[in-house]
Amino acid sequence: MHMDIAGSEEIEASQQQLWEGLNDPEVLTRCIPGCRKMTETAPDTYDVELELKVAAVGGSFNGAVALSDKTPPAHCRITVSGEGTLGTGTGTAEFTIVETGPGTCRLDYAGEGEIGGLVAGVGQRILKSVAKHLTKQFFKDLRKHFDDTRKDAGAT
Amino acid sequence: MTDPGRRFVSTNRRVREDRRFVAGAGRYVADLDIPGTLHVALVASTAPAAKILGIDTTEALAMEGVVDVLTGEELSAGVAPLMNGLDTPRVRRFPLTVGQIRYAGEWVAAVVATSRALAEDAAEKVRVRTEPLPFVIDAETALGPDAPPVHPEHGSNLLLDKTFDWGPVADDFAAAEDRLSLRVTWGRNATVPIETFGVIARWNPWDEMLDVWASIQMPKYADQIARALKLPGNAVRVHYDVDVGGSYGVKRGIKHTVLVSYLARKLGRPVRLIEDRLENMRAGDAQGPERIFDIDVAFDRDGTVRSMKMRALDNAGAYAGRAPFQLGKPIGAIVGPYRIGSVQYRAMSVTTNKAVQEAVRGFGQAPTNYAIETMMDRIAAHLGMDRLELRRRNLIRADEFPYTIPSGSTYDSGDYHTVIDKVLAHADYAALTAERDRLRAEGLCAGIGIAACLEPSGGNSSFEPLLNENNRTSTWMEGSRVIIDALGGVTVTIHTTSSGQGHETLAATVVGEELGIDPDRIRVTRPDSLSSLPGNSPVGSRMAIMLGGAAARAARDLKRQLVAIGAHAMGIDPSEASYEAGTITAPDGRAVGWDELVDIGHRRFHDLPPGTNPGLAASFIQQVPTGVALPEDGKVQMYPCYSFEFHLVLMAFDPVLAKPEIRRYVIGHDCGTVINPHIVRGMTLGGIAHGIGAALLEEFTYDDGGQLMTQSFLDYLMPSSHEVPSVEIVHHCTPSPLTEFGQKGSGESGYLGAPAAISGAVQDALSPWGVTVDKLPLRMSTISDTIADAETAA
Amino acid sequence: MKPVQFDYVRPRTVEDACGILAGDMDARVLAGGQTLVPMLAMRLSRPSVLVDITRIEALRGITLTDDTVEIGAVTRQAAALASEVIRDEVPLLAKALRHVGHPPTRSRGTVGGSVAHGDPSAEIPLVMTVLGAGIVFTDDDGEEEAFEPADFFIGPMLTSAPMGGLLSRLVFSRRGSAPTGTGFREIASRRSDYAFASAGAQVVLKADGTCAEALLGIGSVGDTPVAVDVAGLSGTRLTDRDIRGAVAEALEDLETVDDLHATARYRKRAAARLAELALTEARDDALEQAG
Amino acid sequence: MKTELTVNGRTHVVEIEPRTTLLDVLRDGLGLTATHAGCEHGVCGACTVLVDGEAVRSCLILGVQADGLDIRTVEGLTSGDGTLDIVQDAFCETHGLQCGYCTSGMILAAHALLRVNATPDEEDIREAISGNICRCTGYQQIVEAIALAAERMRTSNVLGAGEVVK
Repeated sequence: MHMDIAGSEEIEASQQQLWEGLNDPEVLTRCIPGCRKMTETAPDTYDVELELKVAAVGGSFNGAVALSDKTPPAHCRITVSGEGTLGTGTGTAEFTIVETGPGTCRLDYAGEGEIGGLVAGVGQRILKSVAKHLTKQFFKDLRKHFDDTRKDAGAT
Repeated sequence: MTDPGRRFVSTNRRVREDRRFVAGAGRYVADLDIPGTLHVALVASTAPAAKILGIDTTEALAMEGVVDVLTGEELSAGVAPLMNGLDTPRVRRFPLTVGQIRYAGEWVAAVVATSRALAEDAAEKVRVRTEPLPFVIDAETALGPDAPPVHPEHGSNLLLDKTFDWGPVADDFAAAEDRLSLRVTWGRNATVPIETFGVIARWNPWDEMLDVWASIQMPKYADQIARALKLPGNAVRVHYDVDVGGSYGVKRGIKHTVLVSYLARKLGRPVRLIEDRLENMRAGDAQGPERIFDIDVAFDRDGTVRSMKMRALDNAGAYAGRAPFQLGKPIGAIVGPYRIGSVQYRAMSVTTNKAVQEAVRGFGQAPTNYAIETMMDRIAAHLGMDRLELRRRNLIRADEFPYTIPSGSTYDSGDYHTVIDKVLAHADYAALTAERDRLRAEGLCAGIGIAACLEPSGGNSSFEPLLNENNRTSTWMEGSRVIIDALGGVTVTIHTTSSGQGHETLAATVVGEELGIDPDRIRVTRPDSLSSLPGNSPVGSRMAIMLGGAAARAARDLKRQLVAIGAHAMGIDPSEASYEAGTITAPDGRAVGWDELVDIGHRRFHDLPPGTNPGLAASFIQQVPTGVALPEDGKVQMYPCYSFEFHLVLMAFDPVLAKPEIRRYVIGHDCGTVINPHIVRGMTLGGIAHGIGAALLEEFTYDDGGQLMTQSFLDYLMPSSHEVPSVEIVHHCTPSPLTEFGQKGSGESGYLGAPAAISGAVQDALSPWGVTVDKLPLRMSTISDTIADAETAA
Repeated sequence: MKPVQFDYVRPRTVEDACGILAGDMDARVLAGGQTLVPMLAMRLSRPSVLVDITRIEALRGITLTDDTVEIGAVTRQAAALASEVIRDEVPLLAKALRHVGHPPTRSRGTVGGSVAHGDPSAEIPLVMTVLGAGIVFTDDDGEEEAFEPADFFIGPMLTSAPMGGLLSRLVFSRRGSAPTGTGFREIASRRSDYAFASAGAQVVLKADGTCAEALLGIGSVGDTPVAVDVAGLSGTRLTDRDIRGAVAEALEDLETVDDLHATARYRKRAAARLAELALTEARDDALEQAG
Repeated sequence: MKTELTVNGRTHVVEIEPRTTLLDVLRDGLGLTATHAGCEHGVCGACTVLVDGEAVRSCLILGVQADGLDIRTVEGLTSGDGTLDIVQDAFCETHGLQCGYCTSGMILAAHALLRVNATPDEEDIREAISGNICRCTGYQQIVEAIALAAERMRTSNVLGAGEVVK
């Protein structure tokens, strides 16, 4: 099942901070919904383990994430592929970070994915919205990360 | 409808099988409890096309209860490829994928464990490493020069492309006053029985015997298993005393059977595979025809149809199997009930990355009937003629039978005009039309659909040599045996499984009729395949004709023996003796009764007439009545008998919500002599329900990513009691001159015309907007969007 | 189709149930099971433990207070459908319940379970949305938290249910003495399928026969059921023309989704048609009461 | 998990894995194979049984949930001596079945209806079986069977269905 995902998010972080965050496996592990572990297997290439949970639906997912076409600190492409108990997923997305003010920037993203297997065949009714929800969750956690970083910086 | 000369045939007797089913005492394959049985769960591919790089079974093998994990690599080394009907030797198919995945859901590995749940647990842990390959889903795309090859070894995606020219097509087109073209599309639906396919296999190494219990409806089943497993034919024993929870064509299961049989031999334990619904939907290899029809038709302005060119492009899915033959059977009724003088027919089967097709009720006839009937409606619309009048003008007349159609089949009998007149009278056609117009005036979309269709019956296999010259199969027989035991009880045997068609009732009725004894006193059994006479299973609406014929003829032979014994006992010539209800009577009134006849037959051999075999047993193997000829010049006698049905439907719906509702459904049905009215009625009503599903609801839909979107009953929509209306059946009987009682087939009735009729009603409802929807199923949103577009355009 | 292994507990009190839920992120509530068990069978749901709440007496039953009707979460849909209290006091719910699944699923399915799953095409969440009914959660300390439908349903099968809390009851306002008409319509391929679009409406009439209040909600067309503003109908006589105009205006920006069975634009037109039909039904119902 | 199941009036204490559905417990645990698996996800109705007199899908109840409930299957309609109850007999009379696979569920759905409605009209009957998919009959002969059973219950002095089921 094909899915397009695109949007823009305002983030309270500088372009450089956001770039670093998006390239930091620790940050990503915290923000990718259900991410248990990211292991670097080569430069800009990671194995990921996810435990996805959306309401009553849940499943594990093992995959690979690769970053490419990097133009720091503004642009990169991310490719994901893997499979798990719910089925398979592959996708690719382009990120562009635009500075919109002092300490704020905008992340434009656009990508597409393909879902296969069980969940494509029995869950298509809710799949698109779930993807939207997970994306929202990701940005919520990313914002929280920068909020926390700021608070930590303020405290010290 | 009872023939005065008949005591049991055509009478409204109960169906004997029903007793055990209402008591929950049917014996389905999943009900069998064979000690020590292991359970299989399948590992399904998620990609529509991929190269298999490796399969890691280590983790799965270490799990609780797991006995084995089988891959295609191992299996294909031990078994022969599955039967391939077409002449495409490089399109090879094994139960488990070998090397390359060809559709999403395809079986990659089989996990064997002590319970189904544990097998499923382990199936999740089988790791399949793959490299994606390009894939193709759409039949027309698959024909393109750049299409990814589904079977690279085969060279193209075309499995079959045969053009037949029957009669002076070019001349008729040149001479015709008018012509038109149309395209209609039949969506991929199937019969989807409520029981999935299931099979249990047990190997006994000391007897060297493979026992198989399966939910099966498959000609040459035992032969195919033996061949694939490289076993002698007499080492495979298929148990026919298994009840089958519905089939209507699709319960073929060779791949399932070869898989579990291999495992049973390998593991030395009985092994069973009962598909779960997900396995059944995505890889049961039981999806039906998916067909694009392109038609050019030539006709005169008075409505006379002169000639038709039809191209049928069928999407066979990932492997060939027998399913492409479904392009062949319709050749036997390619002009429907009409006098069309010449036909060009191009049959094309293309392979794609979808699940494999299987036979579905009618074996390709329902889609073809839908195309022909839509064509007739279009001609009428084009000429501004009444649709009924157009049909009447072209229908074969009662005095023209037997009638040979351009493709070589001779229709046995019929009286189409009378059936239609009876239906129109019953329905009060004028009132029905007025009702449609009243509904339209209320602001609803309303339409009347009609369909005049044939049900070719008495299935043989003529389409096989017609589409594949290397296949010299000419026909299919069916056997039955009748014995009278030493206590005078009568037992009839059936040598195949049944899936709801009431064959036990059929056999008992005709034997009872022949012998003049109460059918309820006759026992009907199903021996295993090694104890059976040759037969070909209930396909192609053939059992009333073939099993009915075999059982009746065997009983007649027994009756002849009884007459000979009785005559001999009375010292008269058998020609002087008469038989009535088991008693032989001489012209002078002397009689020998049943008990006496049985006693002589079983014990008093010294009283037997010379040359008579002791034991009171008779067998008969029924040949298809129209014979054994192979095709010549692309022409062949397809099925022997032709039943007729005429559907008349009134539908209405809100133009925005567009939920088509059936307001009235009348069908005229003529299948010759009816042997059991309950059964024939049930077949017709059930077939219509099935046709409603095909027309409005059911489709195996794949998305652009090659994924099957309808893997569950939440998305594959079968009609419920709300969607199927009460149907009025108008009977007519034109006996077949070719069969024992004048019977024809009825197992596919209803389904063969309902989709055409329902589509016709919807198109009539759309006619005020001047638009049509030419693809089944007719989805509500498509109908509504089409109307909305037409209104916007206006 | 066998579920993964899990444990099963059947607590007798809300406190016990909440305790288990709070202590295990992978614990799931099992009520009627008519939605959850299929997900278990397909292994879409993989809980560590199922907490069967159907034998907690405190969660069962229909209670009438001075101004509310409270429905315990594990009250069976069939029981709610048979309830005279619901028929008299929350007539829109009574109408909608007839469309929930079919008899064998209503006999097991619970009213609360349907709400907790937040299926956008489910009838009960739509009624809650139209009427602004309350969704009450209880935690292991017995603390209660109430949600408005608009805040509770956030996406398909996604809700704001608090972690470790248990949906304990639904709270509906009792209808007043003024003529109160209701209408419920939905459209699907088969009568009991997930609807392509659904509409619930309620209108209250003044003594002079004009509209005092009109409520409308649309379900099945997007991520959640939505309440639609048709306040403009207040003061009108609810003529066909009034209704058509109000619906057209209210649904102009309605967002609808595409899926396998129906296009987004079909859903949008169908929603409008059903909204008109539901409002018309509600008006006629109210007028009949008014005599 | 130890569970007390009362099926057709007999109480069984059985050890059930929590993940096992009532359907599988009946068939595999108790050998009651009249209840059939069709879809195992709650749509087709083939596995319908009566729980406390109401039709429910046994694939949508876990065996452990059925603890203490009163479960009836088709095996419980008669004593197994070859006599049929009124509903079963009516299905035979009208040939309200073909392959027999959905039949157990249909008959129990009919019982659930007739227990609460002695005079169902066609719409009532169609609603009562709307959750049971039959692929063979097109439903008409089933509707006729249930109407016939209702009529026979009303007009005969044989026990009503609700009483027969015990």
